[in-house]
Amino acid sequence: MIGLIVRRFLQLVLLLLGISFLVFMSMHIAPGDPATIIGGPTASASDLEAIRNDLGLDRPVIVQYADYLGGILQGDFGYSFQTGQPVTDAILTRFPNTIKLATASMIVAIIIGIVTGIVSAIKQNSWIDLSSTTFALAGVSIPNFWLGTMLILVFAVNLQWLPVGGLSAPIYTIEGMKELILPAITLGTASAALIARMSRSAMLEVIRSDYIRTAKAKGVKPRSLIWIHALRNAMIPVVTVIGINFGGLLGGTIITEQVFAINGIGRLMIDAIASRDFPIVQGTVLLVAAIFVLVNLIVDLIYAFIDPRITYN
Amino acid sequence: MGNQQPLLEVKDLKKYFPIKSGILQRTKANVKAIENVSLRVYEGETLGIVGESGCGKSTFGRTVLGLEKLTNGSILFRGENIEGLSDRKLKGYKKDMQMIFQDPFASLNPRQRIGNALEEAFIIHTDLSKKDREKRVRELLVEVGLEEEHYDRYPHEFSGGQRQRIGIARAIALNPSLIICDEAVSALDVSVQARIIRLLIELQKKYKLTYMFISHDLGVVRHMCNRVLVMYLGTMVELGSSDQIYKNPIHPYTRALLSAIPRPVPGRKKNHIKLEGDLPSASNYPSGCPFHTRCPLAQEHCKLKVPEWREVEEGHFVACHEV
Amino acid sequence: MKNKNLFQFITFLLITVFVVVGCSDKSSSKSGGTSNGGAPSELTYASTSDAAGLSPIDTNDSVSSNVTGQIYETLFTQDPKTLETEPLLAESYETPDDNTWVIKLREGITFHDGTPFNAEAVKYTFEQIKDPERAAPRASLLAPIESIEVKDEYTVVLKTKEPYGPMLAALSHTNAAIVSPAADKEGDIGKNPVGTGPFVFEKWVEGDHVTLKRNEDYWREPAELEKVTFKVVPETSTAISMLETGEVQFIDALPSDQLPRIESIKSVKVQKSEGTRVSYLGFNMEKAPFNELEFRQAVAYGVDQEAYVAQLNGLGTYNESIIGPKVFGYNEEAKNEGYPFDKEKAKEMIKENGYSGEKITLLTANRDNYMKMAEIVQSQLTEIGLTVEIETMEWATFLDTARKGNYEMTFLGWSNSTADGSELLYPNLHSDNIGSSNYSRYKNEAFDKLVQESRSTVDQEVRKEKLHEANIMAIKDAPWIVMEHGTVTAAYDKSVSGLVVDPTGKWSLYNVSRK
Amino acid sequence: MERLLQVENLVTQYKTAEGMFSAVQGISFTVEKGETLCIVGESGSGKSATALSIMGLLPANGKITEGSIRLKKDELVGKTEEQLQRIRGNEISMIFQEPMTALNPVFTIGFQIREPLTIHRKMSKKEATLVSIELLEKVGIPNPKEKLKQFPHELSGGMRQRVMIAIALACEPSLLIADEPTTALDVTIQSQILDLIDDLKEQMGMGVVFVTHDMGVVAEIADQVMVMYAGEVVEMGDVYSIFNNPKDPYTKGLLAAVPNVDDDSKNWLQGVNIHGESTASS
Amino acid sequence: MPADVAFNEKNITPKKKERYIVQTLKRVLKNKLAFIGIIIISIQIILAIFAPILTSYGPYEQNLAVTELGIGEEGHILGTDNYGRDMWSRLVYGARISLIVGLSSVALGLIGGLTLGLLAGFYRKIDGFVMRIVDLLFAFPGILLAMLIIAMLGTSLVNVVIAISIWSIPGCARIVRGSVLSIKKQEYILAMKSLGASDVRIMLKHILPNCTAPIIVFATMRMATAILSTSALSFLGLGAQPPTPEWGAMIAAGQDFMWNAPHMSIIPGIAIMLTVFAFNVVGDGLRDALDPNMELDL
Repeated sequence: MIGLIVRRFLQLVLLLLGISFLVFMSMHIAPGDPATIIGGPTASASDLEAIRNDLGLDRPVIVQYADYLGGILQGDFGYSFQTGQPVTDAILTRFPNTIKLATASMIVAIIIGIVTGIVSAIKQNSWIDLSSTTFALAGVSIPNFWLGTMLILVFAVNLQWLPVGGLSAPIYTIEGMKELILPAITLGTASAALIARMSRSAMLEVIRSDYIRTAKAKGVKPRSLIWIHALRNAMIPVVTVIGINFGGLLGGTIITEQVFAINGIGRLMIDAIASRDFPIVQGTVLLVAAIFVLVNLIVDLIYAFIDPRITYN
Repeated sequence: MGNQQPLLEVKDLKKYFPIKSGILQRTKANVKAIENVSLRVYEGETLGIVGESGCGKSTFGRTVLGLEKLTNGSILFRGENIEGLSDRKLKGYKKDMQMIFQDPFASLNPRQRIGNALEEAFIIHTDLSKKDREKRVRELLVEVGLEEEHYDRYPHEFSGGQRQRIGIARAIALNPSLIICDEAVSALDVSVQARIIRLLIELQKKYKLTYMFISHDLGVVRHMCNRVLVMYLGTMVELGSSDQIYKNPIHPYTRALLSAIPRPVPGRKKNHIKLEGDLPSASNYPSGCPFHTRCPLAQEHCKLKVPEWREVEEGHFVACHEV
Repeated sequence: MKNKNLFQFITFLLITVFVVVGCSDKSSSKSGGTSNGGAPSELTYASTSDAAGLSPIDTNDSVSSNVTGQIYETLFTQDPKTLETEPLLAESYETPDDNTWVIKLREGITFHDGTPFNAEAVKYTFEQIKDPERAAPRASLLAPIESIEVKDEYTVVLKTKEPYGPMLAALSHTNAAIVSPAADKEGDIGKNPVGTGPFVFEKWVEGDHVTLKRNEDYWREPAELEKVTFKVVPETSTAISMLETGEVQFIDALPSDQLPRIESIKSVKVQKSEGTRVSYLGFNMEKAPFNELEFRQAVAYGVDQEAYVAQLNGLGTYNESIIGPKVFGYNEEAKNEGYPFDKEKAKEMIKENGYSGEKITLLTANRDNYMKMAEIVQSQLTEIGLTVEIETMEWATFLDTARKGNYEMTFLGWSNSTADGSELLYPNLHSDNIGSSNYSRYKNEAFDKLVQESRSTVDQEVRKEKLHEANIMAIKDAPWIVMEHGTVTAAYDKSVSGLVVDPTGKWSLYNVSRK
Repeated sequence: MERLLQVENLVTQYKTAEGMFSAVQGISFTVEKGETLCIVGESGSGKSATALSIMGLLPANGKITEGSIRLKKDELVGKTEEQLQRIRGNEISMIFQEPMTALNPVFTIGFQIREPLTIHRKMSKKEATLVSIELLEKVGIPNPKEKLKQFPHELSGGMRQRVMIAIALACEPSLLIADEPTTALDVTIQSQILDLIDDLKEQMGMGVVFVTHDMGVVAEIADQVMVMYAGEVVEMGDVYSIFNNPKDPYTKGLLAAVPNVDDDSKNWLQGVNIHGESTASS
Repeated sequence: MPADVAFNEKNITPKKKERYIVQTLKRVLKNKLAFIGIIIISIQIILAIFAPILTSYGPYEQNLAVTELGIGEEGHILGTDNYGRDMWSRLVYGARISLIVGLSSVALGLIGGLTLGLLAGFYRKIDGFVMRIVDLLFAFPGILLAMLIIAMLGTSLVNVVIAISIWSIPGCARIVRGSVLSIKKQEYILAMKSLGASDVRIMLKHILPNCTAPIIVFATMRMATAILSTSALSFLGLGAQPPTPEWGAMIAAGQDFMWNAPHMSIIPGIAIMLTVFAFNVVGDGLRDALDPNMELDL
């Protein structure tokens, strides 16, 4: 187990190195000069020169990259071109919001997804199955920016049950939870739908398996048949889907945070890309990649917990 | 038979599968699939290789055919070492050695008409025109007991026995001298099994084929093979003519194996030789004689020393300290 | 044992379900009762992006200015309605000669950190703006100033090489606000701003909101509002929803497309007034056939700006003059000096001069109303016989591309933050600025001379003449075809009063109160 | 002898894409207490469908459409799922062909073997554990205490089949159904398992329905033999009459097709026609 | 000998079975949802092909006199947008764009994914290396990857296609590799190797055709994702640019008119939903028909 964790961390370092290089180069190749954005339309040529010099953008790209890597080794991820704030600070102020949002959505997705998936597998071809399958398919088919706007219009503007946007109250307060509901649903729907589909097919496969027949031959009651004998086996592929889907979820935060005015990593990232704030882009992309890898490591560990056949050594 | 040049000679063959682990994925241990196997196969004979699952008999067949890279040892075909040959020369040998596989359902490409599947051999090894190839394939189909019209069918349209016939057709297409049958009839119902074996024997007579017949079914091997090799955990246990092995088994494993076979004779007194426990896992290879963990005759020295391969009567070899 | 763990896991899942379900129940039953918004002495404003920083020296964007404008003050200010310059931190000024400005400062004012406001502070601030090391984005504002001298504690003397006409307008600019030298030297005023204004900085959660509180020791009467929040809401439609539910009380720069919705909200008041912003269709004067007057005239005749303005739901007005009605230097005469919409004439000119079927790429940034202009102009120009393709770019790429002159025709706008005509014509059309802010790469010596004179004359009447002359010249020459003159807008909750948006889009919360 | 199982005129049908297909076409047989009935036939003969019909474990597309199955005096056809649950694992038990897949991979051996005891005998976990250890000993598993904590994948195929037998016998059923329980095993292991089943049958006085395609196995274990072909019984009788004096040509063919290890006259293949197999009907 | 007679008497004369494709199609059509999906896709294809015949206004044809007309007003079946352009016409031409964008990005992604997956699955030696590259691509959330690519290449529909196809590569590569690994173990591949067939021949003639089932399913599902992603990028201002009648861009533009002209965003919204739904159900149906146990972890 520890071997796995150590190996994954080594891989993570290499992966991040690769990503940082790719992102660094692509941002420098990309048209659009950070200095023109900072200077604005009015800046004169010499103003821009001064800004470029100030940001160190007048040096060769490879020197800049080496410098950047050197900084990282000392825990320095650079400073935002736009605000001059340290990248670590900029990320840390926004990170809790994204984590809140992603976790809440994942919980929504897992609970809704697994329950509907399993229920529709048990009642295969019934109207429950048909309607939850349709729900699942509709869930993955709705563009989530559209869903977000619709939810705001219905629940926040018309019914006024929930706030329109922002995440400002602490999570443990009722206000804090209320703020999270609409964004979590917006972001979680697609994942819920995916998990539901996966749970359904995994469950159907497990139900047809030999060991379930064995359990029936033992006289096990249908309820424990499903919730004890089948569930854990069916969860094995579902957990994988959850892990892989987490990347999509992180991507989804970009749009959800935009729509719900949540001050998170996704929005930081899109703003940084738009304003060519290279250090912030670098920092956020690395963070997101690291989270993705870590989540999948956790998934692998959960995997070993669910499935005794898997051992990591 | 003894003095003639063998068609195939295998010397000290070893095949290990590495187990990788640790942070850098270094090879930590090996699964010993084949440990020091040497034997000769003579033109026109049928050599049976028997043993239980995990004894390395299938790996042996695949290694001889070059489907698996050998770890150590050499394979000589008509006296020439195959190892290290150029691709082109190797291709020539491949033409001369063919294989029939166990699973008639898995051994045919499900997306390919069987006519085209059979033509592959000619495309790879000959310059025949499309028309000639088709003609040959139709002949082959009839040869193995199918019909010419089957040319355009897909594998799923055939029964297991018919598919195995297609497998045989593919194996004989290029007039090879050696055919390795890897559990070729094990997946078939008994009635079909018998007919496929009959077909194999007829073809052997007609084309002077040499068979290496790998099977766990000792009954079939008895009726099919001239000589039989018994394998256990990748090693050779006993080798002899069919009669020597079946009528006068020497090695305790061979005896236990033969005694365990259910005979279709009701009321026969059961005198199964009980073997202790299960096959040790191949990664946890026993020291000394690999059979000592289950052997009823095992002594202390069996655990330490690998038994010698010795000839107990003409053409009858055995590896055991105790007999 | 593994089974035990599984049960625990399931129990955990179930508890989470109940918690979530339970909470959503509670919240839905309760939320009807809670009133949104804060106490009447608080105000929340929503903007689409976050401030880049809170130092007037180091920023140059309107979002930052909105915040810094409440914290810092300038020497002079412009009346939001008449745009006349009035002293603010200054008490009075004299101009003993055309190149000298003697400014008398108000006494007894302290910065929020308790340090006194005096001539040294002014000198320090202005020198920082001019310091190339600091790379202040609006250094150009004070570029003509050669030296800043402290005459006494409350008198500062500015000397210029040449007479600088728009001096007072420049000194009224938000980016010329006076900062506390102590605070700037010791810390980062971009994060912890210290000014003399009616509001004191309290907290900035980057990317989310900035809060200010009332300056109780303000040198005038303290403001009415106790607390002000600047909230970031990137999607305008979300911001409008929040305005409707009362989560924010004030938004500005309303998009024309959303105006009907905002106007339909009962609890919201909308303010619209003429602004200084001018939007235009600009030609790249270095490329053929865009450098040919006939071509530009034909395009000018072919564009029906009225049709475009009609799409703006009452925001924006059309006027052929480049210098807009709210900008210093405007003269009514310029209104009809351009090329009015005349489709037939345009067609004719296109045909006569052999431009028929000319393929044009219309570079457009995908923000503001530029896409709308592009879509409408594309269809209008197609009708007069040109083939127009729209090339869209995001802002960053657009700025870079346009600055380098890699385009044929494009749309841009100029929000004139000092409402002075020189501040429009010099950066945008003077040949000094080709390669930077003169995107059209317009070069006309006579025009340059007029603009230069308008800058180096202190006599405002003379300046006005020069600007008018230059304006007419540019209109005739048509490096730009005016699309619209902007309208400044704000929408706020009915409880808000005293809010005035000036033609440059600036507003102060000093006089704002809530009922 | 008490009549343990009586099957009369059993018809089992499967719903397939091509319509209804009768896997079992009106068969009847009986099993007495302490007797082993072997159902023998080639693939597709309906022997497994018969076994599953008795257990009430037909797949969703399968259904008993006619006939009766009586256990002692209890009619099983038409019982509700709930009633069947009380019988399964208790009165009738079953072991399957694939020991590799028939055990739930994510639960310990202990959990799986305790289950029938806690369900049918209402035992506490502690009691059940003690009984489980006894059971594992009975089926010849060394170190039963440790084995309880292990997972199926940690055992060999033979061991797993022993565990399956222990599970099946936990509640001392009166009827054991074994569906090709040794087909997937090596011969040396097969002989161990066959002996085990035979011994336990003697000890517990169960009736056994043993489904197989291997005539050798039949000869070793059967008291009564039922030969099936295409869903019908072609011949039924005691083991000696079937082997020594087969009446039906199919039975004869089946016997002739089995290669005898002890027979060195090479005439096994003499009567076999080389050509002609049926085409797959799937 | 009687035994043989017995075995042969029930022989069925071999009859020719239906083609694999026909069988699969029949099975797909039995699935009600998939049937609906096929109908929706067919309608979309018809709309896309016959767009000029089916519309009486051009998709770019503005008429500022009749802006924001509601559904059915003044001869506009689905009303007009804020420039007075006919919504029906834009919707129909939008179908073209969706299909072209979806097809081309999926096709490009497949080419990349297939190549990588085949090589990685077939040659153990480069497997690790290729899969690390795939992991690298995977570690980017798709939309972020697309945003970076578009920032680099510029905003245009062509670049959206490129971005989405790159985003499809890792998923496709994994699926193909998985299939290759399992097919490689099949005996017919061994049979081909023992015949002496070359690697290229084995890969292209024997492995590739047997990966088609998961690839077809992946491609179908991916069509859905591609259309959805295009619209998300358009929403962020990075996708299709006005006046292109791309549905996502239409929603984004229409959101500003939610109050006075809700049809402007709801109509393309429904169009996207239906299309994506259709591709998803057809993908599901195909998977069920081809191989219910197919591993598609995306």
